[in-house]
Amino acid sequence: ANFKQPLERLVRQFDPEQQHQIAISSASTGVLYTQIRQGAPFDILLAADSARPERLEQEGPGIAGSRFTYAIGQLALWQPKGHPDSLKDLLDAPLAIANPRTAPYGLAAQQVLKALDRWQPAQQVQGSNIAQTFQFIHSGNVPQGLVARAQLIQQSIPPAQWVLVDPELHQPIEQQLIQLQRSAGNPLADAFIEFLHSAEARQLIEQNGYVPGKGITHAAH
Amino acid sequence: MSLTFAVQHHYNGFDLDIELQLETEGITALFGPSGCGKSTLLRLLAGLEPAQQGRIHFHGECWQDSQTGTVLPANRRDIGLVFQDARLFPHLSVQDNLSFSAPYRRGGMPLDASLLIDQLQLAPLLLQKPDTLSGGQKQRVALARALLSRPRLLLLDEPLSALDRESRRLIMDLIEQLQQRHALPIIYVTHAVDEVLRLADHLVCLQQGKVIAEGDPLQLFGQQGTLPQLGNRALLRGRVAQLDIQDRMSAISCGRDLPPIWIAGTDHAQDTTVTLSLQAEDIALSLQPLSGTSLQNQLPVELVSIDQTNSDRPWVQVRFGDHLLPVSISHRALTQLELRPGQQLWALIKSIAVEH
Amino acid sequence: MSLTFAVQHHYNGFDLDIELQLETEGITALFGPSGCGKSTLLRLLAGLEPAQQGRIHFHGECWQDSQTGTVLPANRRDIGLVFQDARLFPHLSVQDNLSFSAPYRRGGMPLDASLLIDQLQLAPLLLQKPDTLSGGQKQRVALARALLSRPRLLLLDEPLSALDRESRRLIMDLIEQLQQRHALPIIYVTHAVDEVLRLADHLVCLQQGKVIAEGDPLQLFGQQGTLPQLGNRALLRGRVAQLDIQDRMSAISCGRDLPPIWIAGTDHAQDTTVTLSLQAEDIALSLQPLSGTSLQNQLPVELVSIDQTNSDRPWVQVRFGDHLLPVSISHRALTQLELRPGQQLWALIKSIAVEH
Amino acid sequence: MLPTEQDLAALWLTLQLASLTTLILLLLGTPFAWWLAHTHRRWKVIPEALVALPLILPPTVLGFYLLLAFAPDGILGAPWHWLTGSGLAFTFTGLLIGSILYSLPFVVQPLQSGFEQLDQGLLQAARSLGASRLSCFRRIVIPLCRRSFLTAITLGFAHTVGEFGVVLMIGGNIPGSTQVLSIALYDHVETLEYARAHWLAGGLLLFSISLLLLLYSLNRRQQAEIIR
Amino acid sequence: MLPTEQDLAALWLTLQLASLTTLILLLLGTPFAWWLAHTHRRWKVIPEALVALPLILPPTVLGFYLLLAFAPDGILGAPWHWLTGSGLAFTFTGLLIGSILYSLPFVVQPLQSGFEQLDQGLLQAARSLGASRLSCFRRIVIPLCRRSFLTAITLGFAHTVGEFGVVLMIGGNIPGSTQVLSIALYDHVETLEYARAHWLAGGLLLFSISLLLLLYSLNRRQQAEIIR
Ligand SMILES: Nc1ncnc2c1ncn2[C@@H]1O[C@H](COP(=O)(O)OP(=O)(O)OP(=O)(O)O)[C@@H](O)[C@H]1O
Ligand SMILES: Nc1ncnc2c1ncn2[C@@H]1O[C@H](COP(=O)(O)OP(=O)(O)OP(=O)(O)O)[C@@H](O)[C@H]1O
Ligand SMILES: [Mg+2]
Ligand SMILES: [Mg+2]
Repeated sequence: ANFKQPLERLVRQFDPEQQHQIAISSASTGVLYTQIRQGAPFDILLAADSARPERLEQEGPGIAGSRFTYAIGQLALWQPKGHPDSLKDLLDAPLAIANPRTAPYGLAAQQVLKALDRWQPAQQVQGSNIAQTFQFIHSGNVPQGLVARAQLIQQSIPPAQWVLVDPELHQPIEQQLIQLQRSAGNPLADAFIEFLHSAEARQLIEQNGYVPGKGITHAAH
Repeated sequence: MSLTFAVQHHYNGFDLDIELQLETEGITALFGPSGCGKSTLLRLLAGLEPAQQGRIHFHGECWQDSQTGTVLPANRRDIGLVFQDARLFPHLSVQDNLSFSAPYRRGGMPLDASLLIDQLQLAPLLLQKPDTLSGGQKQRVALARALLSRPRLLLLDEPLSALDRESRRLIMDLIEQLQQRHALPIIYVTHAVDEVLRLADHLVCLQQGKVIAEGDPLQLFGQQGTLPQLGNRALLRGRVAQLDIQDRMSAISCGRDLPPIWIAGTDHAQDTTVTLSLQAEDIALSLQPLSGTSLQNQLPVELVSIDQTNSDRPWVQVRFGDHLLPVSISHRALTQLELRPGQQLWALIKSIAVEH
Repeated sequence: MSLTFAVQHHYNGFDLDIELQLETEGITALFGPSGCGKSTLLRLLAGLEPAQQGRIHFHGECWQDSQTGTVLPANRRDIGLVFQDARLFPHLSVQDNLSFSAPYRRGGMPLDASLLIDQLQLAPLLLQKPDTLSGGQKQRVALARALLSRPRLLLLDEPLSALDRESRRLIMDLIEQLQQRHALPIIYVTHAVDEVLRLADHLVCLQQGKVIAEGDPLQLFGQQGTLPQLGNRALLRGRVAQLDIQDRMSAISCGRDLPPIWIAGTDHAQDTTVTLSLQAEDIALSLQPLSGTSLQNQLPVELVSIDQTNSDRPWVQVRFGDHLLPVSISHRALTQLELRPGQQLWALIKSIAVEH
Repeated sequence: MLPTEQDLAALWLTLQLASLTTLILLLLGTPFAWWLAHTHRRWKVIPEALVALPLILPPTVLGFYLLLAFAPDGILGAPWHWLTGSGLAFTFTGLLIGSILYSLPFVVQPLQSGFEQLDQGLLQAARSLGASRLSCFRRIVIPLCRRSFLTAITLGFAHTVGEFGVVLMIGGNIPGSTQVLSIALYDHVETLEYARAHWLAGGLLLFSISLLLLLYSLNRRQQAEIIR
Repeated sequence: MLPTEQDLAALWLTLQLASLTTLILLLLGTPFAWWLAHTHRRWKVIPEALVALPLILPPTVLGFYLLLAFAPDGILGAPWHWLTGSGLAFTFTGLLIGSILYSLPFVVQPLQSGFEQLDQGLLQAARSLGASRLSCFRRIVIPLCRRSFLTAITLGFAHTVGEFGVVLMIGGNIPGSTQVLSIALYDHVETLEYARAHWLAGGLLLFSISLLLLLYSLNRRQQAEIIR
């Protein structure tokens, strides 16, 4: 879900005259995975993580080798009422993160906090996905939280209020896509994936607050 | 009508077991104390509750037969039922309650609605909702609703209980007319003796779910055996033998070589048969005929029996022709007149109610 | 009791406007045709519906006063109300219906429940649910429920309409006892003349929401003016002057230097006052005293007036002492006896109903 | 800010779904409720309890199980596939079935309680006047249980409009075919498009409240008639 | 496979939430429904319609707006903060308020229809026998509207148990304080831990159905008594 807007932009750029029928069905990656397992009529899955595309690849619905990282999410500490310079500025107050079990950003946040030895579940408010986490803070119910840089940019939050988290502190938040069996021999699908590799696409992804993926090569491990 | 049935029905604490052939045209009165099973019987006949055991046949068609397991649903029996509690439809105006049955095909005779509404004085109520009606108004609406449903058989469960004497008299006339004009068979549940006297062509006495007496009211009234309510009254049937227009009186002959009984009024045409009801309290006895009194009827009678079980008022039976009349007199009269069976006496009769 | 009220209430199509001071101890009968406003009046008195205009005071305490805007809620008025439709609680057994009011503090006299249950023959029904009761049974339960609620004022709305003669007689006795033993004031709505005769100490006649006559039944009965139902009967109040134990008869004297009237039975002790009800149809006239008849009462009377408006039965009034008796005789008797006002006659009275 | 074509499509789809669901539920639920209200079977408590079960599970989870049932080899999907040759999941029919199942209790239960409070004596009277079971139901039961039907309709309809967990799961949020308004709205919120979310929510509320107001005013008129 | 301690905590929390919500809803909803059933005000249709509104919005969206309202400067959060000094969001109280709001129609509407079908004559009789308004309600209205209350309770309770969109939003999934069963279940499905999902769902269903069966059997006994 969190990549929906960038995706819409990508689609618009890929197909300015809208001569093709490209429908975006957004939901949490878990839901989408379940649906695909049950034969949902999808051609390409842009997941929010790498785990579920891998599973799909192993379990069959995904076309082997079509998997690659189209974007890497970046975690940021956001304090609407402050101007943090680094994670040192974590307040001793409730902290909003995404649910580590369901959301990659949550997992990353967990890794970061553990690394900093600031892991205090009692003080954490978990959103079931990164969007909710953002809303917790945005609505003013939580003073701070670890959210996606993409969101901060999308909502044009003044840079003073947030600081990027050192990517070394957590596993990269790889968002992978995988082409599904259903799309076999669907030129449009192939074309779109081609397009995602293109420079302009990567640039647009960057503008939306993600680090563009490094291509198929990286996806191997 | 021919309504023949034999039904058994059991509630815990109450057993109903009734077998009847009602061949009579006209009005059959169901008479009996509270809780004797009158309403239950009507429910069974109407098919609102199938009898647990038994069969019901109306004009040859089978309404229920627990052998074959056939039960004709209530709405297919074309009966008109006036419930003891009116059971008007609360969401419908009086008007709509009355016309409720209009859409349905029914076997009976259609009546003139507007006329009936006038006769039952419902005109001012047509737009009211049932919950704004008085008890008697509800009852009248319920009656009208049943009558207008074109029934082939009318079941009335104490239809006049909530009405004043005037309305009751009016409605009894109405019911009788209906019965006669449309030959509509009616089963009429009541507690009131006067309604029985006024309406019943056939009388069925119930007690604790059983028939204890059944037949022509003339037979049932006046004999000690049956229900106490009926004992103190004799019904005589006779024909109008003579009309005295000037004095506005009619002579009723109750049998050849019997002197006529004079009644007030000349409403009944020559030779029509009427029923006279003589109450034991209204008859006095005299040793010789009297003159110079306003008593119009002095009947030669023979004393049949004297019954002194009732401490206060000894009970005397006298024979007038082959009619038995109950007479209730005082002990003192008994001793003064030295009454004994076989004696020839004159029965002084002041007032005579003419039932119909 | 002292229940004084002046209430106005309007429904579209009906206006009620009644002002009464009911000072009398005892039973006040509300008498009137269907739809005249009896139940409405009871609702207003009970406070189930506040009167749109007016005031109600009971024993000095104010139940309603539309000036000051005070309305005492129904449950604080300690009235016992028997509705025309029984309104038993369907989810409670008869037993629980009867004991419903037990938890509440009420001003009236507590009765012996088990005794009352026997008197009303409810014992076998205690465990039944209302929807399994017969009409009459419902009505009896409703009555018992109200009586057991320890009311200070009892409002009965046609409490006997669904009952047979025997039960009615029993319950009327019961009500009278209650009234006398506990001095429980009762307002009694009815259509039935016999209930009025039997019970009423005070009579209020309603018509279309207005009081058309009010007072002592003795005055109201027998005079032509009032309701037709009351016209054909005279009520005489007298005291028991003599008891004839042997013949089981009592002599009632209705005024000094008047011959006594003999009635059957010796139930009433010497010198107690009783009310006799003489029906016009039960009185005959004779030019001279008679002998050798079972007629026990031959009263010297003077003919007052003759009214021939009723075509069939001329209507004659005779004076017995200072009591006026209505007599209905035939045209023929009128001519035969050459009756005219002022004439001295003998009134032959066969049966006399003793009301109480 | 104008509604996007997508939003309108979603709105239209939602209305179709909600009305159809309510309609079918009334058709199925009424006889069922009637039976529940009048049978004296001991075991009737079991269907009674089962009716309420769909409520217990979180929508998404219910949807998840429905998805399994809808699978071509699932207990629902298999027969359906055999009948129609097509699948259930991610189709409008699938959504319909899901919504019906999920909104069942909102229709059955109010109706049942309405029917149980009904005065049987009136039905007897109607029968004795010649009304068949059916016209008895039409002319006595429905008007006297009007309010219960109203409740059933309101709850059933509103709940179908708002419900999205099930729909999201078995529908697959496919614009034009299974993306109903609730999901679109959900999307807007999830993707932080607040402006559009507000707009959509406002519109939805406005629309619904006017619908409800209409419904209730009609009912009130009726009622005013009934209670003099 | 045993339930994790977390699951149990969630179960316990869910029960608390559901029971409390139902209880409070009964306390608030009954008088409200009574008023709706008996007032003759023209404008009563407005509250009538408003009651149903929470249903219209998708739970998460409703939750989202609640979140805004709960904010320290929100229309609910501000006064609450002023009163208690603490926030509403991510607290049990917050959850409670959310659930109450969301389940309101399920309680109010069945009760209202029950009250409207009640025979006023019986209330008059009870009053005339000395029953105050209150004991009239206790001894006549409640037993006669038993089925409506049952419906209200069932729908209210079950819906609170299953509902999770709102809870997810305003609860913040804090184990032991706001993580209810529905969310745990959702998590399991979300994270593809099907085995545990099945187990939990099964348990939840089993538990609920036995609860409902108990409820209905009790009701049935009562009823059997009432209808001879
Ligand atoms: N459903 C029922 N369950 C149990 N007993 C019942 C049921 N219906 C009627 N009874 C009993 O059957 C008997 C007859 O009832 P029914 O209504 O027929 O009497 P009734 O003759 O109409 O009396 P009334 O003149 O008072 O109306 C009563 O004792 C009543 O208690
Ligand atoms: N709520 C109401 N709205 C309109 N009219 C009403 C209402 N209640 C009673 N009425 C009318 O008031 C009149 C008197 O009704 P009420 O019930 O007092 O008569 P009643 O004397 O008890 O008659 P009955 O002896 O038949 O019971 C009737 O004409 C009735 O239609
Ligand atoms: Mg009866
Ligand atoms: Mg009345």
